[in-house]
Amino acid sequence: MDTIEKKDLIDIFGEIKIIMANNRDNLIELDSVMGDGDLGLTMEKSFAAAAETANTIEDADLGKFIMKIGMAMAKAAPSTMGTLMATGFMKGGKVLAGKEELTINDIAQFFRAFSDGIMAAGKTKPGNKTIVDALDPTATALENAAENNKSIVDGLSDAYQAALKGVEDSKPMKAQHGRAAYYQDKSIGVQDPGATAGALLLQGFYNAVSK
Amino acid sequence: MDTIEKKDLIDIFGEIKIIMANNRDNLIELDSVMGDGDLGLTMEKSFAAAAETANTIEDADLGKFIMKIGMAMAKAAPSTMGTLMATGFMKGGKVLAGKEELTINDIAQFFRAFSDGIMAAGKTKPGNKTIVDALDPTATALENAAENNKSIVDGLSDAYQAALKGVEDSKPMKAQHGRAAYYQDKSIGVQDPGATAGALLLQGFYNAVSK
Amino acid sequence: MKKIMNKAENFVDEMLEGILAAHPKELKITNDDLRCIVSANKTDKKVGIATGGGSGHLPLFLGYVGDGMLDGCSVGGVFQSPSADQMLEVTKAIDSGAGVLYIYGNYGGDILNFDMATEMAEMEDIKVVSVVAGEDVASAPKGEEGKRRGVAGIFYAFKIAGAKADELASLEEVQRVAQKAADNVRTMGVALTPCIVPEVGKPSFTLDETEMEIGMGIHGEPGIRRGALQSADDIVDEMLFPILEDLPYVEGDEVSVLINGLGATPKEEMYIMYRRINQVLNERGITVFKVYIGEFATSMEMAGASISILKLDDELKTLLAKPAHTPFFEQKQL
Amino acid sequence: MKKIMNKAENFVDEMLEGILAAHPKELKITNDDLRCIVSANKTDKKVGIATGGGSGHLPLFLGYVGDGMLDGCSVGGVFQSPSADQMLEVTKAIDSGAGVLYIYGNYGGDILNFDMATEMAEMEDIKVVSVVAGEDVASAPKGEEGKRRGVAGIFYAFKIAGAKADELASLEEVQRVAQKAADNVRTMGVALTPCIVPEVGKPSFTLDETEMEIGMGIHGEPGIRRGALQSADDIVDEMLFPILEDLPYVEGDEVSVLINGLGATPKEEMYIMYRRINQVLNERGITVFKVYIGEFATSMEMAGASISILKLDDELKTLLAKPAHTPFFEQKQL
Ligand SMILES: Nc1ncnc2c1ncn2[C@@H]1O[C@H](COP(=O)(O)OP(=O)(O)O)[C@@H](O)[C@H]1O
Ligand SMILES: Nc1ncnc2c1ncn2[C@@H]1O[C@H](COP(=O)(O)OP(=O)(O)O)[C@@H](O)[C@H]1O
Ligand SMILES: [Mg+2]
Ligand SMILES: [Mg+2]
Ligand SMILES: [Mg+2]
Ligand SMILES: [Mg+2]
Repeated sequence: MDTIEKKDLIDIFGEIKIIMANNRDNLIELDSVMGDGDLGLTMEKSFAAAAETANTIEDADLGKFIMKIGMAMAKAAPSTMGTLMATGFMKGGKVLAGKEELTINDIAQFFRAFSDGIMAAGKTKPGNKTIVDALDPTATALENAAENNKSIVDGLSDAYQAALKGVEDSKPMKAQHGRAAYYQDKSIGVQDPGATAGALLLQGFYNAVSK
Repeated sequence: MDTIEKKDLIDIFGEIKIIMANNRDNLIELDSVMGDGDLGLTMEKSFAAAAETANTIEDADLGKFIMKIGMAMAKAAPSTMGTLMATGFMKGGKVLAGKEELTINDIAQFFRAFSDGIMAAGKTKPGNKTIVDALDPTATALENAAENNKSIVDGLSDAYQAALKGVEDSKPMKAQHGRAAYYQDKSIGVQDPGATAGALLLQGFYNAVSK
Repeated sequence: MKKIMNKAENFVDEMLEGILAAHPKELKITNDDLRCIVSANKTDKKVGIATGGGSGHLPLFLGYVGDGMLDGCSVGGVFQSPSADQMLEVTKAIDSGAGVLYIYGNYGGDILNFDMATEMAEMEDIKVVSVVAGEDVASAPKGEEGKRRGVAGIFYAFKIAGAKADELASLEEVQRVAQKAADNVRTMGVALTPCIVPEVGKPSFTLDETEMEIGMGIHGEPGIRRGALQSADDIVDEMLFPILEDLPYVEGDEVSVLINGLGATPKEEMYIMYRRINQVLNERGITVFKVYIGEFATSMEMAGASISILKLDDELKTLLAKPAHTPFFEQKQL
Repeated sequence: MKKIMNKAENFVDEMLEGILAAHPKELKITNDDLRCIVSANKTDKKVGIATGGGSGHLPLFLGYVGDGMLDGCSVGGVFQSPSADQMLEVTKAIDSGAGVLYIYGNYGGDILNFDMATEMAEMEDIKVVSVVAGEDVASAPKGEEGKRRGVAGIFYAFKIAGAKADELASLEEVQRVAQKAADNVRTMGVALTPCIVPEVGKPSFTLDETEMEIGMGIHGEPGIRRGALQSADDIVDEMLFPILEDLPYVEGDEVSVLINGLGATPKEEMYIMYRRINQVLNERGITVFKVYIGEFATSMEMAGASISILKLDDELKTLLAKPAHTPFFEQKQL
C-alpha cells in the first residue's frame, strides 16, 4: 500500500469505531479516576458517528471528506475529548484539501495539523498530560518515516508505537487541564485517559492498513 | 380542709409542675406513637410557667389569679394541649371571678367550665379520644361530690379516679382530632396522650390537697 | 442529621435573624418579638392580612409577607403553632382600622391559637375574620373537606387575598375571595425521604431507598399508599387523577398549576413532572393560565413534591395576575 | 437513586419539554432542537447574550433567559457541554446585527465548544465576543484566577450584562460590564452530600453521615478540606474569610451577597448562614446593597451551599438594580 484512498479511510474509520467500542469500559474506568467517567461513552459515540458519516458522504476530495467527519463528530459528542478529536479531524482535513489519495507525507502532515489543532483549541502543549502527549510524538514519528521514505504501514506502525510510548511518558506528568487538573499532584502517576484515546486512534489506523 | 385558698392553689400548681416534669418522657412516648412527640416537653413548659406565675402574681381574686395563669400558659407553649390547658384555666377561672376561697362546689364549677371551655375551643365532645374524655368525667365526679357534700379531698379523689377511668375508656375510641386523626382506625386501642395529661392534672390537684 | 446550623434550639430564631438582616427594607418585627414579623410597608385603610404557623416550611409562612400579599406573620417553632399572643401582636400591628383577615392552614394547634387570638383581638376592638385552608385530597375523602390539611395551595389564597386587599376592598370582600381561592384549589403530594426536626435530631419516619409515599403531609403525616418508587409519569398520574376528579376539573376549565418542591427535590424533576401534567390537562381540555414551579411550602430537607391545581374564574384570574413583591416571591403583572 | 423521572436517558429532554410547556410565552426553541432555547422576545439592535452549559444546575443556565438577562442558551447533557453546533444555532437566532456576547463558565469542554462556535459564527459574519466566568476561590490560588471554576457568581455577570444590553449599548460595552462583574465576584462552597447523574445511577463520590467538604465544585470537583460537619457559623467563616481576603473586600466597600443552595439545602439553613455573613461584614465595615438567597446554580439534589460576594461600584449597582423577568428569576427595579 503506497497511498491511502477513500475506501481505505472508510476501513480505518470502521476499525477505530470497533476499537473504541471494545475499549469503552477501559476508558470509562480511566476517566473515572480523576474525571467524570464519560470518555468511553463519548469516544464510542464520536467514532460511531465518524464511521457512519464516512460511509454516507460522497466527496472524493479526502480533505473535505475528513473535515465533514470532524463536523459530524463535533455534533455527536461535545465533551472535551469529543470536541478535541473533532477539531483534530477538521484541522487535519484542511491540509489535505483537494487530495484524492494520501501518501505517507500527507499522513504526516495530517497528524501534525491534527496535533497542532488540538493544542491550539486546548490552549496547551506537550508535557501537560493530555492527548497531545500521545499525538505530538505520533506526528513526529510520521514525519521521520516520511523523511526516510518508509511505507505507510511501517510509518503508522512507528506512529502507533510512539503514541503508546507517549501514553507511558505522560504518566509522571501533572495534569494541567480539564477535570484532572483539580486533583493537582494527585494526578502524578495516573494514566491519562485522553492520551490513551489518542493511542487507540493510532491503533485503528495501524490495524486497518496492516490487515 | 373545707376550702381551697390561694396558698393551696400555689401548692397545687407546684405539685402539677413536678408531676408533669416527672412524666415528661412518658408523655413524649405516648405522643410519638401517632403525634409529634412534643407533649412531654410542652406540658413541662406550660406547667413550669403556671407554677412560676402562681408564685409571682398578686391578685387575691382567685378567678383572676387562675385566668392570669392560663394566659401565661398560652404564651409558654402554643401546642394543641398547651393551648387547650390554657383555655381550660382561662374559662375555669372566669366562673370563679371574685372568690377568695373555693368550696367543693366552686371546684366542681371550675372543672365543668374547664372541660366545656376545651370542648368549645377544640370543637369536640366526649367520645372523640381527647383530653375531654378525662375531664368531662372529672367534672361530673366533682358535681356528684358537691351534691353529696363530700370534702374537697374526697371529691378530688373521686375526680382523679374518674379521670384515670376516662383514660382507660378512651383507649378503644377512634381519634377524630389533631395529628392522631390522620391514623384513622389505627388509633383504636392506643392510649390518648392528651387524656393522659388530663389525668396527671387531676393527680396534681389530688396529691396537693391530700398531703 | 446533616444541617447547616448552630445549636438546634436556636434554629428558628437564628433563621429569623438572618431573614431580618437580609431584608431590612421589606420586613420588621413588632412587640420586640423576633417571631412577630410584619411588612415594613403599611397601607392606610387596607384590610390587614395575617398568617402564622410552624417554622420549617420556607417560604411558608413569613415569606409571603410583602407587597401584594400578606401584612404580617407569627412564627412558631419547627412544625409548632405560634402562640395566640404573638398572633395578637401581629394583628395589632397590621390593623389600620379596616379589620384583619387570618389565613392559615387546617391544623389543630393553629386553629386553637388563631381562635384564641380572634377573641383577644375582639377585646381590643379589632375585627378579625378567618379563612382556614385545607386542600390536600389525600388527607380526607370528598365530603369531609373540612378535615383536609392545608398545604401548598394556601399560596393561592394568600395571593388572591393580597391582590383584593390592595384594591382597598372591605374585610368581607377580601375574606370572600380568599375563601373562594381556598375552595377551588386541590393538592396532593408525594414524599421520597423524611426530614428532621432540628431539636429532635432524627427523622420521625423512614422510607426505604426505593420507597415513596403518596399523599404524605408536610409534617410527615401518613399518606395513602407507600410503595416502590414509580416513574415520574406514573407518580404524576397517581396524584393528578384524584385531584382532577375531586373538585372536579373538567373540559373547558381554566386553571393555574403549582408544583411545589418539598425541599430536596430539584427543579429538573419538577419540570419532568410538569411535562406529564401538561399532557394530561391537554388531553382533558383543561387550559393552563399560569404555572408556578418551585418551592412554596417545604418540609426542610424532605425530598418529594406536591401538585396543586386552582380552578379559575374571571375574578380569580384577574387577582392572580396582579403583581406581588416579597423577599421570597416576586411576580410582575401577568 | 431516588429521582422523580422516567428513563434516565430522557432526563434532559423531558425536563426541557416540561420547561417549554410551562413557559410558552417566554421561551421557545430554534433549529427544531429542544436543546437550543431562546427568549420569545427579541429586541431589535440589542446585543444578543447567550450562555450554555451542562444540565443539572437549574436555574443555571437556561433559567436566566428572559427580559433583562439572556437571550439564548444551549443546553448540554447532565454536566456535559452542549455542542458548538447548538451554540451556533442559538447565536444565529439571537443576533439582531449588534453582535453576540457569550458568557459561560470556565470548564474545558465548554471553552472548546464556545471557541469552536465563535469561529463558526464568524464564518456566518456574526461578531461574537466572550466572557468566561471563574470565581471559585477554592479551585485555584490567587494569581491563578484564570484556572478558577465558574459557579453561582456567573449570575451577576448575566444580570449586569443583560441590564446593559437593554440600554442598547455596544457589544464592547456589554462585554466590558460583564467582565467587570465576573472580575469582581468571588465564591466558595461547601458540599454535604453528593448528587447522582441520572444516566450514571450512582454518586461519583461519597461523604460520610457527619462529613462535609469545603470548596467542592458543583460537579463534585474536589474541594480544599474534608472534615466533620461544623456549626453554621464556622462553616461560613471558613468560606467567607478566604473570599474576603482574595479580592480583597475591605472597609467601605459596598457589595451584593448571594447564598446559593446546591439543591437539597433548605432556605432555613441559608438564612442561618446569612446571619453570620451579616455579622462578619458589619464587623469589617462592608455595606450590603442587595442580598440574594435561594437556588441559583445547583447540583441537582446535592446538599450544601455557596457564598458569592460581588464588589459594587456605581455602574454595577445601577445595572444590578434594573428589573429582570425570566421564568426562573424575577426582580423589580431596586
Ligand atoms: N485543554 C486541553 N487540551 C488538550 N487535551 C485536553 C485538555 N483538557 C483535557 N484534555 C484531555 O481530555 C481528556 C478528558 O476528556 P473528557 O473525558 O472528554 O473530558 P470531560 O469529560 O472533562 O469533558 C483528558 O484526559 C486530557 O487528555
Ligand atoms: N380539637 C381537639 N379538642 C380537644 N383535644 C384535642 C383536640 N385535638 C387534639 N386534642 C388532644 O391533644 C392531644 C395532643 O396534644 P399535642 O401533643 O399538644 O398536639 P400537637 O403536638 O399535635 O399540637 C391529643 O392526644 C388529644 O387529647
Ligand atoms: Mg470525561
Ligand atoms: Mg465529560
Ligand atoms: Mg404533640
Ligand atoms: Mg405539637
